[in-house]
Amino acid sequence: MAKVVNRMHPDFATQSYVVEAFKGVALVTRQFARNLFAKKDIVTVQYPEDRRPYTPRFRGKHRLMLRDDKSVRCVACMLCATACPANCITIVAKEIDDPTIEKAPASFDIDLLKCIYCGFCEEACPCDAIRLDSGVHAIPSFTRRDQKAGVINLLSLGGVSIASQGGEHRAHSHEGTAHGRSSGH
Amino acid sequence: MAKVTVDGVEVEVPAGTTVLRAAKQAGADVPVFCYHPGLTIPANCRMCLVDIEKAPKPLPACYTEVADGMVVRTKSDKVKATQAAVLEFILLNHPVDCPVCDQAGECVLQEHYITYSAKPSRLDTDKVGKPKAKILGPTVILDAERCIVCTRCVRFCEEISKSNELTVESRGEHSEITTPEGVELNNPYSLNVVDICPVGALTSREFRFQKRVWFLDMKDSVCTGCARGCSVRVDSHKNKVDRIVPRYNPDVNNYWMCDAGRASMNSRRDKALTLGVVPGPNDTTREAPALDGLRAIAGWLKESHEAVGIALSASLTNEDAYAWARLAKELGAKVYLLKRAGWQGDAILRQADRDANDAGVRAILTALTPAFGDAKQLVKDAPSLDTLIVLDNEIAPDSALVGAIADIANVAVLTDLAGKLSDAATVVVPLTQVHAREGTVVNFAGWVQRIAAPLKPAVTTVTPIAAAANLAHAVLGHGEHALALDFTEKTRAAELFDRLAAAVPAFAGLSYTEIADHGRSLPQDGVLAPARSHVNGTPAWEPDPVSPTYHRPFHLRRGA
Amino acid sequence: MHLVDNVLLNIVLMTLIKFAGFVLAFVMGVATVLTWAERKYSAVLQNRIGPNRANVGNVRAGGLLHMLADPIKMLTKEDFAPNTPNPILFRLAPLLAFVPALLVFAVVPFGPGDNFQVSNTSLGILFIFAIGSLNVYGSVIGAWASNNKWSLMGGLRISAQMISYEVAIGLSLCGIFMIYGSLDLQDIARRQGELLLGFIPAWGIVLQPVAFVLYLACAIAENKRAPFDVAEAESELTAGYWTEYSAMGFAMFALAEFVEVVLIGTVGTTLFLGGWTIPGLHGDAWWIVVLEIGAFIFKTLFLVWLQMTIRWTLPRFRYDQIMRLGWRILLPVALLNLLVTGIVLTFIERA
Amino acid sequence: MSQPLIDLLRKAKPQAIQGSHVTAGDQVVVVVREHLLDLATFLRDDPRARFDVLIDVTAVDYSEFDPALRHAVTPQDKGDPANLPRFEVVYHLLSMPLRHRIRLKVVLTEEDLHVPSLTSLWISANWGEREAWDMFGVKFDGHPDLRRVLMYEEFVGHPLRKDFPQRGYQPLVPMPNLADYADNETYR
Amino acid sequence: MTMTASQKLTQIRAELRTEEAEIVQDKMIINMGPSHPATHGTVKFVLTLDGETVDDVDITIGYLHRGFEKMAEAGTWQQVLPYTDRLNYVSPLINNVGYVGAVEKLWGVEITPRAKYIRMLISELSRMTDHLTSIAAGALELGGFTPFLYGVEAREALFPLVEELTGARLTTSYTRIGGLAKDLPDGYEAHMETALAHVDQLMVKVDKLLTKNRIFYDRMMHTGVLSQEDAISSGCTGVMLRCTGVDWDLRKHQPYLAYNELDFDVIVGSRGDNYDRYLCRLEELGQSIKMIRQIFKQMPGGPINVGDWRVCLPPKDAVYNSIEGMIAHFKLVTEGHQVPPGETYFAVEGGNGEVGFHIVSQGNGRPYRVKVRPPCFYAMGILKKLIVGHMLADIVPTFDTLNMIGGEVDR
Repeated sequence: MAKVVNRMHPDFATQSYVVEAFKGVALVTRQFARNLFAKKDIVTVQYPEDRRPYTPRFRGKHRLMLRDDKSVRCVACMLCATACPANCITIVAKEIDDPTIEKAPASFDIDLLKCIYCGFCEEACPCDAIRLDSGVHAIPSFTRRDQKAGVINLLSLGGVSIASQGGEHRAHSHEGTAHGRSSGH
Repeated sequence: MAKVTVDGVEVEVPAGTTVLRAAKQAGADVPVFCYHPGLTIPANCRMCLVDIEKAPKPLPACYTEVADGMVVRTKSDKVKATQAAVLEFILLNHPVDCPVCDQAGECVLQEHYITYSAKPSRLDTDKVGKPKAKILGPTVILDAERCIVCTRCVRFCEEISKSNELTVESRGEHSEITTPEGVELNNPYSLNVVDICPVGALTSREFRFQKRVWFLDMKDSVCTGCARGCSVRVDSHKNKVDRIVPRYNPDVNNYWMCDAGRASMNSRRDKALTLGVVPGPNDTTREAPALDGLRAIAGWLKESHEAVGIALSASLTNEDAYAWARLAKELGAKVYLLKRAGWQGDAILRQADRDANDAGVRAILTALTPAFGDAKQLVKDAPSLDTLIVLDNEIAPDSALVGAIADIANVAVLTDLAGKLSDAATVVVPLTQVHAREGTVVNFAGWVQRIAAPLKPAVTTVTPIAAAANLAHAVLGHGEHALALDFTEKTRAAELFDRLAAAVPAFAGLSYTEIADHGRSLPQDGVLAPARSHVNGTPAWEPDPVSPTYHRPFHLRRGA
Repeated sequence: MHLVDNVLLNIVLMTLIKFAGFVLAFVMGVATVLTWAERKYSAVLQNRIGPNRANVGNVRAGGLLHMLADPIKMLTKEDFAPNTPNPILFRLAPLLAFVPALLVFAVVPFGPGDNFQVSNTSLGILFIFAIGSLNVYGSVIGAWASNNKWSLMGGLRISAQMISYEVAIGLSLCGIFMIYGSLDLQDIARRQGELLLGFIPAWGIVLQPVAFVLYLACAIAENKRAPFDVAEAESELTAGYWTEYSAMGFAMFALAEFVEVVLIGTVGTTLFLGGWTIPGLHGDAWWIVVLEIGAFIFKTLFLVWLQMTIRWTLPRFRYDQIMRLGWRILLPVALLNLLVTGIVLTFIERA
Repeated sequence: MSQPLIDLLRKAKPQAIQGSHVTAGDQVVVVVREHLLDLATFLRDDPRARFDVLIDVTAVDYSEFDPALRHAVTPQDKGDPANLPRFEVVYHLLSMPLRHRIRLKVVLTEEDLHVPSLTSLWISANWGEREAWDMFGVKFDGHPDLRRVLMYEEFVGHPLRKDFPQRGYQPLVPMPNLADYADNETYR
Repeated sequence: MTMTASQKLTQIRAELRTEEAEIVQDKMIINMGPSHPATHGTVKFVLTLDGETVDDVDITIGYLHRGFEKMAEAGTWQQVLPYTDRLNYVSPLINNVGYVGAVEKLWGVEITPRAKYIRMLISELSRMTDHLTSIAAGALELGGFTPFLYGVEAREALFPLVEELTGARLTTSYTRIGGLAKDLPDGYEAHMETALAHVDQLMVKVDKLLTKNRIFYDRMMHTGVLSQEDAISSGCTGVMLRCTGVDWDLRKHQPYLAYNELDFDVIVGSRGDNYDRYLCRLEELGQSIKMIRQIFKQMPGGPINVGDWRVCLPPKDAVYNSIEGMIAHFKLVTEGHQVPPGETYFAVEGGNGEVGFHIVSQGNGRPYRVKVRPPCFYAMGILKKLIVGHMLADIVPTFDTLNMIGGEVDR
């Protein structure tokens, strides 16, 4: 059953203005005194000097991850560019010699001005190559061009991802070739 | 005839039909990998196993022939379990390669897995390793790990190209497609193995890593590489053609297409002219957009259009040829039909005549300007000509012709590619590149097809139709001559074709819309053959069930 | 304290010194500090820190430098003027608001004797009313000259509101005059130094508590501060009569408001809180005088604080509710207060 | 699937119904335009229906919809849904007392794009229909104030039609001439 | 003879001046908005004022129109999700829930019990931020800056929780078709409890400063009175409807997710004025706090996503290490969710009322049509009735308690 709100019926005290005004003054004065002497409730964060810690899930600036041999994890599969609702990712693929990897990005550009930080690229990445967990939030610049983040820029925040991939987890059990693929039969 | 019940639907098919075709006729999709309607049937992938009543085990639908009263179930639990098991088996040794595999997005393995299994892996051992990125020949690269050994490519090389380069080596899970020692996959049709490969084992070296297929805009068009006029699909993205693949058309090219055709279409994309040449002051020349060139030509013609020659290429579309023939008629110009240099034809698809529309242009000229000459005639007439306009200079680089042209005072070449003739010309007008021009062409056998325009034209270029209209307007003015031309700069090819069909007896009765995607035959002796329906259920009319356009049009599966 | 014999010089010099000491140093000082204090105070009671970014070198001084930074900013900003048919009035309006607010202080006694009053006149309170009511012209003219509908509406509201509350404020103070029998503020202040029954200070607030509340309400309304700030109600009229003002024009209006806050404090102190008197402390000793001036300042600041707190506590009235409050509640109560005062006084006199 | 409302309508207003089905738990009725007002009034007032709220009015442009799949959204008693015309106006009704919902649809051709307005029955039809007019160009006969609501008056075209491009530019709105305003009674 | 523009202007001014004497009786037409302090969001009231009284008003919305529905047709089903964040941008999570709920309804996907509970949790969390915004902004617009900041501080106590869960304060994009992006983080319940206590404490202060204050209730009571009849007929939902005494809450009366497993009250008013709406919101905050505590108590375990890889992306481990997971992942990302052809309408109880999504699918990876039924849109339709005849200043509280959110109305 619905609950009807308790509508106040004004009595003389409330109608006289003075009583409630006095109560209000008392409340804010108490709050003032409390904050002045105890600094208990002040919530302001002095932004550039102090920063509220970002949560681990915070979606900040993108970063590209590295393999444990310090090569770029990205293989230019373009799933991030496909999943991106803002079409801010532009990748050009190139062929590399390593037949176990075959493919790498020749260029990887993110237009940070278009990006909406939805995290879909991170979710779409099948290689754990792009992540938004850098915790970098404000990325100011003086020109639009500076807002185009390329591979070098994105790697600068990077880290090594040890997520196993492809047949990697079998590589440990299978000696010899990288990615655990034996070369013959 | 035999009556078959497939999933409760009863169909009547001729005796000897396979269950697969009967199922298709009944509207049931049976997944396949190895089956290709243009090749022999090995039944080795087991994907098409269906449940046939009274049969103890599921049978391969592609190979089993129907019997009267046969009851087939393609969606029973047994079939589903079998399909899932086959997929699991196939995927056992498949590498986790989708991110680096070009086939991803149009991969039948992906498609079938998600449709018929979508179950997690139970594998806890190693996958079998095989060579990756193995170069098979100048055009094709092999990733043996991805191969599911359907042997489509092997059969293609045996049965179609008859070059027998490919073979299967070893057995069981170690089976591997390979070439014999010292042989490389190098035949004029080699890229077809890439098209028919259901997975990403065989990929094109040229297209490799250029684009992800789901970005591509796909348009049906026609190859203009030779007089065969293969039906193709042009895949482009961001106003750039990325690849050409054959499109099934039983009346022209079946499932196939030659490598040179793909290359001839592809090679145009980087070289297309955007700026032409016009004479500047003091014997200089400068680069100029199309309208400047047309203005210069109009200047000549306004001075005099007595001794004017107009040379048309036999590769032009019907509409372009029609527009220029009309212009020539109004100007009273002499018309010449020039040919490209031929090449070595073969018995499969390639025609020795490289002009895509020789039959069409000839028919139009015969109707409109019956007194047209050929290249030899042009050489002969050259001294008497003041002005020569050449449309499309991809014609035979004949030294006699080049020399003859040098004697003519005013030579203009309208082209989308620079060539020997344009080098000799005073004025070069950049034509809109081929992939941005619509039109129709007639192949050597009289089959009319539509060319699509997947790309956007460069603003500095002009289409032949617009160029003709522009010149007519400038030279002949607004008067009755201009009105006599039944087109303007804005006329689309579709409109013009219908007028052409009314004006040229050889095209009588055709209409642009009815040509549709697979084309129509020119009327034979004044009789128009009925248009063939896309889906009429006859076995002969059967696209490759593994081609990406077979299941659902790709652009419908994902937002364009 | 007769420093100079020449009477004329005495008067002029003393007036100037007193003016400088009281009005410029104290009133303007407090008003300036208020620009900072109000922001800081409201911040702290709202669980914020408040302005603290203005700095010289690395010295921030808790934001005190904003008192310096704000005028500099105001002086250097573009003084935008709308396309108005009356540019002269537009420029004049802030002055009209600011100057009367300062003039009023001429008659406020901030210590014992004539030396601590710029000008002693026996009609002090009437002078305050007379000059104080000129204030309305500044706002109304500013509103009208802005050539802006929202400003105009603010101006209309303000004129009605200020005139209405003039009546109530006048009547609310009549009780004080009746009790102390004088219009001379110095006199009234001195009378409040007495003790009733030996321990209760004879302050106006004790003798006329209702009048004090009325006075405070009316005075805040006169000053157009929250909760009576309908004339500049941000959410309704954008910024009302000062919408179009920027730079120093805006600063003058704002400063006038702060000066009036001090004014309400000083007048309220003089009339209701015993002025400079300290209960039970009399004498001419210099330390007593200093204490008394200190008491005056303290009481003024208390009232200033009270106004500030009210401003940050209460929401805003609606325009018609203000008028209703003024005419239907404050005015009758003031009259009633007068009646009761009169009756009581008559009885006391009889007795 | 239970379909009490469809059954009710089929019995009470058979001539008004062009088709009906239950999809994803929603009861859908395709209404003949001429009977829309009648049917809506019935739905609002009948004690078995009591649709006191018109929750939403919108339209859909089916011009790019696969005709072969049209039956999934627009049921038809007679004829093939694949041949249905381009536009549909969709009404969502809610009955708070009986706690049920229904969807009404009216199929319209582009040339004849108008339906009777329901503003006489529900206030919410006013803005809802204005939006449908704005976005699709559906005219509502008898609407008291059929103006654009989301776009500005000078906007050209109806943006949610499928043939309206995703990208493009609108002509700039010219600066109003002050003289026009001076002559205009409203803007004095 | 042609006049220059300035000559013409001078002439017009002169004419106007001569007419000034005669037009004293005229009403004033004034534009309130689109950029006016009270029109948070951007909306324009073209007011005809008779003194301070509103004689007539024309409400113009659309200043924040971004073509949500048109854009939704361009992407995949999943790519619509970030757009829904930007509908009602003070309670984005409810929009997320509503949108994926509609897709799941059309697809016939039944999500896991845990996902249901987490979706309820985020809905209530968002409802609180929504109501807090309305209450706080209302106080601000009536000149009460202190209660505004207390209210915003309370909201601020909740946003870090949203961030902790979703990775963003406002652009959450948290739900997924068939489940959720991520499970609850560790220690979430404890953080939530701290925040709720903080909110509770602040709301007591706001309550003390406002509810019984005569200045406040004088402005709220008997202004913006909406009759029950009008509220129903105009399609008002949520607080706008309940303030008139109509007992209707989708969570109670057409329960979705697992709301029927929760114990809570529907809060209704009695008069339908601004004061009732304010009180309803205040009371619903309390209900939401209560519900969140219940949700944590009853939270079931298990997965958050349905196991079907055609609906939900496979777990990352499967994607990285098995071809099966990789294929499923690829298919879903490149082709989008293959929602079967058809259409449906699904509504949730948003901060302001019924947030409905009418979606049409063509059976491919992208929506054919997505129509949002924004609660404020229809409430804005009745707003004219609430403000005509009242004073200019009454627009402010009325417009506030209606709680129009530009992103949602204009889409």
